[in-house]
Order: sequence, then C-alpha cells, then structure tokens
Amino acid sequence: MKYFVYVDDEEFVVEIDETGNIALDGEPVDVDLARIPGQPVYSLLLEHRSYEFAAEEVRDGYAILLQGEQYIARVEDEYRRRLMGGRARPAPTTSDMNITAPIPGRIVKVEVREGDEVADGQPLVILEAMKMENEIRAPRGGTVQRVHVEPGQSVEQGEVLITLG
Amino acid sequence: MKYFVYVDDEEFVVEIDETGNIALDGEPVDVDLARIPGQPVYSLLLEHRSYEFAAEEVRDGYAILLQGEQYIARVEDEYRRRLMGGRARPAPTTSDMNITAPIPGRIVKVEVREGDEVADGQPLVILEAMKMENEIRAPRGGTVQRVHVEPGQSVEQGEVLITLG
Amino acid sequence: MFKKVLVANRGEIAIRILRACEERGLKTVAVFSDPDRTALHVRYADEAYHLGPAPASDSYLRIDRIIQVAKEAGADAIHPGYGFLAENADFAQACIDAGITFIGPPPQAIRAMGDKVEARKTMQAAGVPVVPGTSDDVTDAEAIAAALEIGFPIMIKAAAGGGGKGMRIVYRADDLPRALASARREAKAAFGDDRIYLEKVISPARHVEIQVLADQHGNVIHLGERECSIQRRHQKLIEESPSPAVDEALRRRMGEVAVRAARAVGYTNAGTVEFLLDPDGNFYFLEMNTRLQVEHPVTEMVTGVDIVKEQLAIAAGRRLRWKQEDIHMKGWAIECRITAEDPFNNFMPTGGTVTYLKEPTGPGVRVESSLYEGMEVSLHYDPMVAKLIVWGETRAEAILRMRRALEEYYIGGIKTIIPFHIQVMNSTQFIAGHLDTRFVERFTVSHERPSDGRKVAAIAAALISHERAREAAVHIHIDQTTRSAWKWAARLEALRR
Amino acid sequence: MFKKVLVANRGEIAIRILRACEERGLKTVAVFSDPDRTALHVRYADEAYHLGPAPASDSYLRIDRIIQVAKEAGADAIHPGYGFLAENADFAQACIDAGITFIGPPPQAIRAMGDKVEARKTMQAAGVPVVPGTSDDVTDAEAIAAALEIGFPIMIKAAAGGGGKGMRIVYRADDLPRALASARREAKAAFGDDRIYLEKVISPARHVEIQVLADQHGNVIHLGERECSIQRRHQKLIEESPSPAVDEALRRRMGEVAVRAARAVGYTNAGTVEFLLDPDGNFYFLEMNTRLQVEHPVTEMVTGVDIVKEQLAIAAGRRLRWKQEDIHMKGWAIECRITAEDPFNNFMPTGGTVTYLKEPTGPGVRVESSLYEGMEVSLHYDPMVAKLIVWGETRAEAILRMRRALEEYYIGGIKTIIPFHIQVMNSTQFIAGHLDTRFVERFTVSHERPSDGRKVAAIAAALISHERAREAAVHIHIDQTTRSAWKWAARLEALRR
Repeated sequence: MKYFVYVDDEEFVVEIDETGNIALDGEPVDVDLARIPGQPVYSLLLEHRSYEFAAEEVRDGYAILLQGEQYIARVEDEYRRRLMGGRARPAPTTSDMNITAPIPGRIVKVEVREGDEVADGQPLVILEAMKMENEIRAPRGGTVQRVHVEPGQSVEQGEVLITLG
Repeated sequence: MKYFVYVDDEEFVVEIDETGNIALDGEPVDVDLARIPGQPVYSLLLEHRSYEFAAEEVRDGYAILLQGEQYIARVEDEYRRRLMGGRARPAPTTSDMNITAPIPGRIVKVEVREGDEVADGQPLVILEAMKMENEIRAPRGGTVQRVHVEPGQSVEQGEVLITLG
Repeated sequence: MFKKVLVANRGEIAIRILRACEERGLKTVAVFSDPDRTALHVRYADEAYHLGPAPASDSYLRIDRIIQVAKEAGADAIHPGYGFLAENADFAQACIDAGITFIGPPPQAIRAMGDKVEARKTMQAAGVPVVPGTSDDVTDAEAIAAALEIGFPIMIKAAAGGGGKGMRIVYRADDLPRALASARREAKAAFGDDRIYLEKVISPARHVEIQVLADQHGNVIHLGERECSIQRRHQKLIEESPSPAVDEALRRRMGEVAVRAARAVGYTNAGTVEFLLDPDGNFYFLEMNTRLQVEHPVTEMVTGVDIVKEQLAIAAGRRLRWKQEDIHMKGWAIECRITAEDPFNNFMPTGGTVTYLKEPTGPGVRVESSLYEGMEVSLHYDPMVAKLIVWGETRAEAILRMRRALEEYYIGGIKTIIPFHIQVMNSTQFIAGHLDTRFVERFTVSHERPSDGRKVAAIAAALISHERAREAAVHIHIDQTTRSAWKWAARLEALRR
Repeated sequence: MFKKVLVANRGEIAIRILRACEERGLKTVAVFSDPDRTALHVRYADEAYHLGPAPASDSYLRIDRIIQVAKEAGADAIHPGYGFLAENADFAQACIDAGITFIGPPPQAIRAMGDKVEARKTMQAAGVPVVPGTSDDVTDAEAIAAALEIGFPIMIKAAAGGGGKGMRIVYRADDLPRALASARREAKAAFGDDRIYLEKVISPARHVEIQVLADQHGNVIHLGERECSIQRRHQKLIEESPSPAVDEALRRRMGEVAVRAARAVGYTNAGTVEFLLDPDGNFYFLEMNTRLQVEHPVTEMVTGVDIVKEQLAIAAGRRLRWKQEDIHMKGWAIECRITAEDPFNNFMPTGGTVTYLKEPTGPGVRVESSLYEGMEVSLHYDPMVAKLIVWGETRAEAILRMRRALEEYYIGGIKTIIPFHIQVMNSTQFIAGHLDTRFVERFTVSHERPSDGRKVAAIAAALISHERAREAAVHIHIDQTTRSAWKWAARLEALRR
C-alpha cells in the first residue's frame, strides 16, 4: 500500500509491501515501530536511530509530538487518491483570513480600522486575559476587511476578532 | 441502595440514597469521590480527610490500592443479597489448600512427603527462579495431601506444587 | 512547632509546602476551588476543604472563608505560598486576630514594603541605594515633566504593584501618554489602585536579588543571590544561583544591604530584596518581596538550606540555626519555569487537558509540578504549571543538565514554553552568561524544525494509518504489546553480513 | 573524549549512563533484548540495536554480538553498567582487542579481584586486613574440618561469586553439609564454577564500603564510605552515606586501606572496596567490586561528584580533577532499592504490567528508574526496577524525607517492597542507626493495616459499584471529568453554621 503524507507542505511517499518492507520516496528504509501499551506513545527505530513520539488522531491524519515539536501529518492512501482524481493537497490560502482570540478575555483596545493596510506583525487588538494585556498581531500583511469586536467586549476562545484580506 | 462490602473479612454496610446522601453502618458520613480523568485513580474526601487510591475491577468487587496496601473489597447490593438468601460472605476455608508457584521456575528440592504434618512457615519446596533459590513455605499448618512436582521439573506461575489438608 | 498547617494556595507551591510539612511531621490542610477538586495538592494533603468557584476572588482570595476553614479543621498555622494572599497585610492580620500563626512576616512589614513609593522612602532613609525617579505618585502631567528631566528610556510602575502588572518601559516622549494610560488601566484592574510612579531605566541591567532569612530574635542572614534577568514583560522565566556577574566581594556588599533593608522594616521570616545591577557593579533597590519566591529552589540547591522548613521554624519562634559565616554556596543551580504558553505564538497562554506526562529525573534534577495526566489546565490562574530545577558542579554542567532534562520532559495535550527554554540553553549569549533584563526582548525564537523531524513524522503517520486500516479490515484486535511486524527484511540481512 | 558510547546494559543503570553521556554531549547507542523493545533506555538513546531473545545468555551477555553492534554503530567506547558483563575480564579484553575503550578497569584488575580466593591472598600481601577463613577452594570434608576449627556461625562463599549468589551463613555443624551442597548448586548455576570457601562470620557486623576513583596516571582517591548493612540474603536493600558508625578518623583509615587495595591490583576507573566493620572499629576486606555500584548515587549526593561522568573522563585518559583533601561530605543520603518483590510473601519476585505510575519528586529527591506505564515487568532479569535516593541536611531529615517520598510513590499493577521500606524508615532500630547485616533477618514485616484503610476501601468500592450500576441502567455515558454528585448534603449545612 502506498501512502501520500503531507507534513509542513512537504510531500512524502511511504510504501509498505505485504511482507512489511517499507520504502520512503522509493528508497527502502529500515523501520521498526512499537507502541507503548496503553499509552498514545510510540518508539520508532529508523535505520537504528531512536525516536519517541506521541500521536493523536486529527482530521485526515495524525498530530505527531516529537522532540518538543508538533507535526501535523495528513495521510492519503493510493485508493483515496485515485478517487479524488490526483493530489488532494490543500492549495495555499490567498483568500480572507480570520484572526481569532487565542484565549477568552476582554477587548481593551482595537488598534486598526476597516480598510487599513497592515504589515506582518503589526498590532491589531489588545486583549486582556489572565490579568495581562496581550497584543494580537497580524500573522501576515493585508487589508483589514472587517473588525468584529469593540473595546470592553468579552470574547470567547476562537471568536473572530478581525478579518484580514 | 444498600451495599454490603467485605474487606479483610470485615463487613461494612454502605447506603446511598436517591439524593446522594451516604451512610456507613447506619451513620451518615460526608463523602466526596472524584475520578482522575482517564486514570484508574480516585480522590476521596471522607469527613474532609483526603485519600487517593487506584481501583481495579476484580471478581465481585474491586482491588483498592491505598497508601501502599491492596484491599480486596467484595461488593454485594441488596437485590443480589436477597436473591442469594442472606449473607453470601464466603465461609472460612477449612478444606484442602493448593500451594502454587508464585513465579515460573525450576523445582530444586521438595522438602516434604505426602502424609507429613507441617507447621505454619515450614519450607515445602525450593524453587529456583531469577537465578535465586526461593523457599516456598506453608501458609498454615496441616497435612501434606499431595505432592504434585519433583526436583528438576519446570513449573509455570500458578501451577500447583503441594496440596495441604 | 505547630500541630496542623493550612496551605492557602494551589499548584506547585502548595505541594512544595505540603511536602515540607509532611517531612516535619505536621498535619496538613489543603483548600481548593471547583476546578481544583482533583488537583495534586488536594490529594497530597491530610485534609481538604472546598472554598468556592473558580475565580480567585471567590476562592483563594476569600480571607473569611480560609480563616473559617482553618478554625473548623483545627489548623494552628497558615502558609500563604506566593501570589494570592501572600503579600496581603490584612490577611496576615486576620490570621493573628484568629489566633492562628501566619507563616510570613508581620503585617506592618508587608505594608511597609507593599506601597512601593513608601518603600523607596524607607530604603533611602536606611541608606539602601534606590533607582533615581519620582518619589511619589504623580499626575500624568507631572510624570511627563519628570520624565523629560530624568531622561529616556524611563520605567512606569504601579505604586501598589508587583509581578510586572502595570509596568511599562517607554523609550520616546511621544509614547508616554499612551503608556501612562495603559499602565494605569492595568494597575487599576490588578490592584484597584491606579497610582503610578516613574523610575530611571538602568540599562543594560541585571536583575539580581538576595534571599534573606530573619528570625524573631533579631537575627538576620542572607543566602546569597539569584540572577533573574531572563524575564518577559517583567515575568521571570529563568533564574540561577549564583549570578555569573557576582563575585564574593559584591555578594557580601549586596547581602549586607539586603540585611539592612530587612532590618529597616522589622522583617521576620523569608524574604527577597530585589536589585538592578549595572555593568559597573552599582546596584539599586527595586522592591522587597515579603514572601517565599517562585525561584527559591535555586538557592536551596546551592546552599543546602530548605527555605520552606526554615519558614516553619521561624514562624514557630525558633532561632536561626546558622550564622552568616555558616552559609556557603556550592555548585550552580538553574530553574526554568514551565508555563502553559505558546512560545511560537507570542507566548500566548494556552489551556487544555494534559494527555501525557513524563517528567525528567535522575542526578541533579528537581521537578516542582502541579501536573498530572488527565489534568485540565485552567485559564483561571497563573499559566505557570511546573518548575524544573537542576544543580551542577559548574554553570556549564548545570546548563548541559538543564538541556538534557528539558529534552526528557514530555507534556502532551497543552503547549508549553519548553521549546523556548531549550533554545535559550543552546544560545551563545546565555552560555556566555551575558544576561540583562532585555535578553528575551532581543531573543528570537527560531521556528526552524530539526531536519529529520518531518521525515519521521511522515513515516510514523503512514505506519499508524496502515495498522489502523489493517485492524479495521480484518476485525481482529491486534495486541498492542506484541512487537510490530514492520521490519524491513534487509535489516536482518545487514546484520548477518 | 569519545564520540559515541554504547551502553551494554538495560534498566535504570542504562538510563543513568545514557544521561551522563547526554550531558557530556556524547552520542549514545542502546542495545536491547526482545522484551525490552520499548524499554526507556531504548527510547532514551540516540540509536538502538536489537541483541536477541530474552535470556541474558542470548542477549545482554553476548560479547560477540555487542562488539559487532559497537563496530556497526561506530561506537568508540562501551560502558558495561553493573551486572551482566561488568565484571567479565574477557569482555573488557574483547573491547580492547576491537579498538574500543572499555569504560572500567583493565582486565587484569578485574581478574585479580574476580577470583575471591586469589583476591584474599593479594590483599593480605598488600597489608589489607581480611576476614579469617580458608584461603583456598576446599572439598566438603576439608570445609567441615576447617569450620570446626574457626567456629560457628560460619560463612560459605562462592570462589567465583558476587551479588550474594552461592552465599550461606551456617549456624550449626549439623546444617553444614546441606548448606554446602545448596551453595555449590547455586554457584554452579550462576557462575559455572562450584568452588567455595569459608569465612569466619563477623557478627554483629556492618557492611561498610569505600568508593574509589583511580585515573590512568597513578592518582587514586576515595569518596568516603557507604553503609549497606540492610541486606536480605546478601542483596542490599537500603544504603546510606555517610555511615552512622564511621567518624572522620575511621573514614581516613578505611579510605587509606581502600586506596591501597586498589593500587595493589593496578586499578583504574571507579571501584568499591567492601569491608565488614565490627563494633570495636575493626574492619575486614570482603571483596572489591570492579565496576559502578547500584548504590553509587548516595555518594554522589553527599560529595557532589558525578561518578559516572568521572568514569567517562578517566576512561578517556583525563587526570582526576580532585585531590583527596578536596573531597568533603555534606549532609546525608539514603537509597531504597525498589524491587518487584512481595514483602508480605517472603520477598517473592513478582511480575506484571505497570498500570499506574507516580514517582516522588520535590526537594532532595532523586529517582533512578526503568519504570513506565504499560511496562511489562519481566521475570527474566533482576527484580530491581528503580531506586529512590534522598538527601537531607542531617540523617534525621533524610529519613523523614525518604518516608515522605516512599508514601508519594505509586506503582500500580505489580507488587513492590515499598511497604517494607516504609516500615524500616519508621522503625526505632533504623532511626537510631543500630544497623548490622542481620537487621532484615530480625525485622518483622508487620501485616497490620492502617485502621481507616478498610473503611475507606469499603466506601470506595460501594461508590464505584453504584456509579457503574447507574451508568449501566440509564445507558448514559457519564463524563468522568465532571465532579461527582455524591456529597452528603449535611456537609454544606455544616459549613453554613
């Protein structure tokens, strides 16, 4: 079975044959995976190099916690790929982007107005949470399409604050 | 609902009414039990005294690991008790007792013969395991009814070695 | 000594104090809010009492309720930990009024150091050097005038402040009005008091503090210094003892001044005098924390003194067992605060359930933690969930050991600042000991991932998917304990070569 | 220094060594048998190689295979840990022959100390006091004759022995033939060599041993003593440093003799000289362990010296960084070995799956452990699964801290000797420091349970049953994270009074 795996926008092809031989991008590799019984934790030996990671199921794949980093690996097998008519890899987003509240809190200040051009890293909103003021900054440059909140308003985690175009 | 619980041959009657009030042997007690999510571990506040224990299901009840000690608590509810026609507490064993191998190993020596009278604590069998010789002693006095093993023989964990009468 | 101690706190510090009591043979009482019912401190104590709902104002800040619980449980002493009621003079007084020993300084010492503006005056009178600045609470207009005189950058501080709340550095006169407004807002929200004052910014400066112990018989000693320059928005992240910038002579001078500061307010119990240290070895009084500090373990590890046990002994009226000359520092200790914050997203606090936990251990490693598997990390309280402390023979060994311990630390389900700490331990600036309070400001968190990480994640995800698919297809429960069959046959061949 | 170190061992000691390498920046290679595929040491190392099936003879004792792995992985040094190949001179030689550094003493030193009878002769010649006894391997008839001359009780020891295997104390002449036969059987099984010898029993005696460090440049120092009198069938259970019976003068005398013993066999690296100490302060050479000891951490905690890192440095040809006068002992350290044995059933080894694990931590606590949740404790290897070590300012504080730490230790799914350790820490004899090697023999493990335990277990079992029944009846999945509703209403009323 062939698996197409996407991690950080990089594609890997992992092939597992019926006798358990494994190939990565066409090259055979020596892999031994063992699960820690009852734990979401695995030990992987790759060409004898030892890796320990925790895995959690997410949509279309797994979140792999490895060496303090979290990797989102989306997995597609060859059947599914054929069904989807080729690569199902998500196209890079160039459309509108919603900036959401990372934690519940209270809006102290809104630093931008609709129509403003903002640069990557520019402060958009000041959110008070856990008794501290937290600056919410633009993750990329763009135009402020819409401001959804106003000072004094309480927001839940995940609530949309600003829409960037 | 009334529960009859047996721990170390001591009987306790625990009554839980519909509003969650709890009585132990007829006396109301202040109890708060909370489970640690995803763990076999509980926190119990009994009259504000804090206990932490791990619980595992066993036949007819639970093994409770508390302060380094394991308690086997057999639980019978009032319906079951009525069905059984009164106390279902097991009668003390006065019948034959099988002495089993606590670990897998090899029999080095059998110290008794059938018909021998043995005292509490007397060595019965020497079992080699983990490169050490382990003496299996009589847990109570009695007569050796049967010897099931002979020197040189390998035994599995739980295999019967001696039957005491 | 006492019979029973109530710990009026939660989290790792509550457990730290409970352990000290346990080791002294004292009975213990924990208190808890709704979300803390299964917290470690509740399970650890001999007794536990419910306080109220999650908000601190309804639980851990309720003086009346805590005193009531102490009476009901028959506790004869209360330890406040840090934060919450630890520097609340009214609470200390309420304990005394209820006939319960408050394990901390007398209320008047808390008050004397609590008003930062008054404290500056007291310290100046006692001959303790303070940072130049406005000596009273000022209006915005006065502040602007004073700032122009002192020069920029300048620091705004809350008169009732502490813990970085209401603090701001301002670099240009233009930014001052906005910063004053924001600082007053934060101070008002945190302390119900929007008075502020200005201080000259000592820059570059190290944050160096002296741990003090004072008994009720007039004996005051210090346990040397801690360097806490690695701060973000005035919240300490990494602390160490000794400081790479302090030699024996400077330690003696700073220690003497700290002891003088403590004496000036009639201090007893454990306390910390914080200083800014400039590159020329000049140091300036910042404030005195009239309580146990988060970072007390680094001092414990180099001096061998158990500070919490000393707090108990002092509060019980015992004399200090040491004279100053008995205190010697051996080796080097570093602490990393483990907070539930995302270092890759501007240190945003994060919540969640702890799904997996593996704590480091082994030689020279100490963990002070509130974490357990299944724990819900609440956004109601401080994001610090644990502390990792290491000791090494030298600073280099301590850094290497900290790196090792951080890499052993697995916390699944929530984001933590562990990756930030690993990057700091690997940074040339930190290793060289070139620290100042703007270290974190200048420090860039790298988003680069290790080269083999993606590859391993891809293989892992494919293999797990494959196994799941096989399980589903044949409807057989595969025993997870048996070894995996995914072994490339060529491996065995390779070994036979 | 080396580039890559192979650790030819398993369990807690493999992890201990891997950590030291990690802190030195060395790459590491682990090896494993079938049941150890997911063991912590495999997951901890940079690389891991499979050795073979479970039996040690097919895996951890396979010299050829281990050397082959070292070559394949490019390891330039091998650390043997303790047990397995640690005192195997042929293995040390095989490493040297393969151009790999053996992190331990030279093969000739291992051989000189390995034959216990030869070692006695060498030590006598070097002026080291030895226990009176037969000076060679003896027949049963000779042994019986010699025993009658030396007097009872008398000790039987295996000439090729170590670790208590093949050892017997015999109190009466009548019991000697049976004991000789049993000892020879055990020695034969353990070492393939049934030679034995007899020694006078020094009784009461303490087991006191001296840790030695020797570099390759002729420098030999000692790190003071450890007392290991708490033994069961010659397996140490509890160790401490310093010994309550050793003062500065005796420490100096014993240390000098230990250094002399090491020099007599051209010893390098870390080693331990074991003595019996009688109540009059006379001490007798028992044997020298030519390897790292299980109990090395207690010495590390009082001296501040990292013994495993010193092993690496010495093996790499470095000079010792200390002279004897630089070594000072501070405070007190105690170690409890955590074995999978049932103290309530004659210390029978037990296996099983670790279903739950909570390790103690906090001030002064160090855990060296191979345990993890989901681990299958194998009966193939030594029953010791972890070690708990504490440090305290005084012996009293160390005991209280050990008690606290033992009570924090939860290991679900397997039986351990933790309850035994708790009882020892609470015993008057241990607290008073009245120790000798027959302490455990005299010690009665109490089967009495705490008075409230049964009551709590009964209530717990009833409530859990009740919840299960309710869940089953209504077919509703009750969220385990929500607080239980079992609260006696009167409690709230009581609080409102």
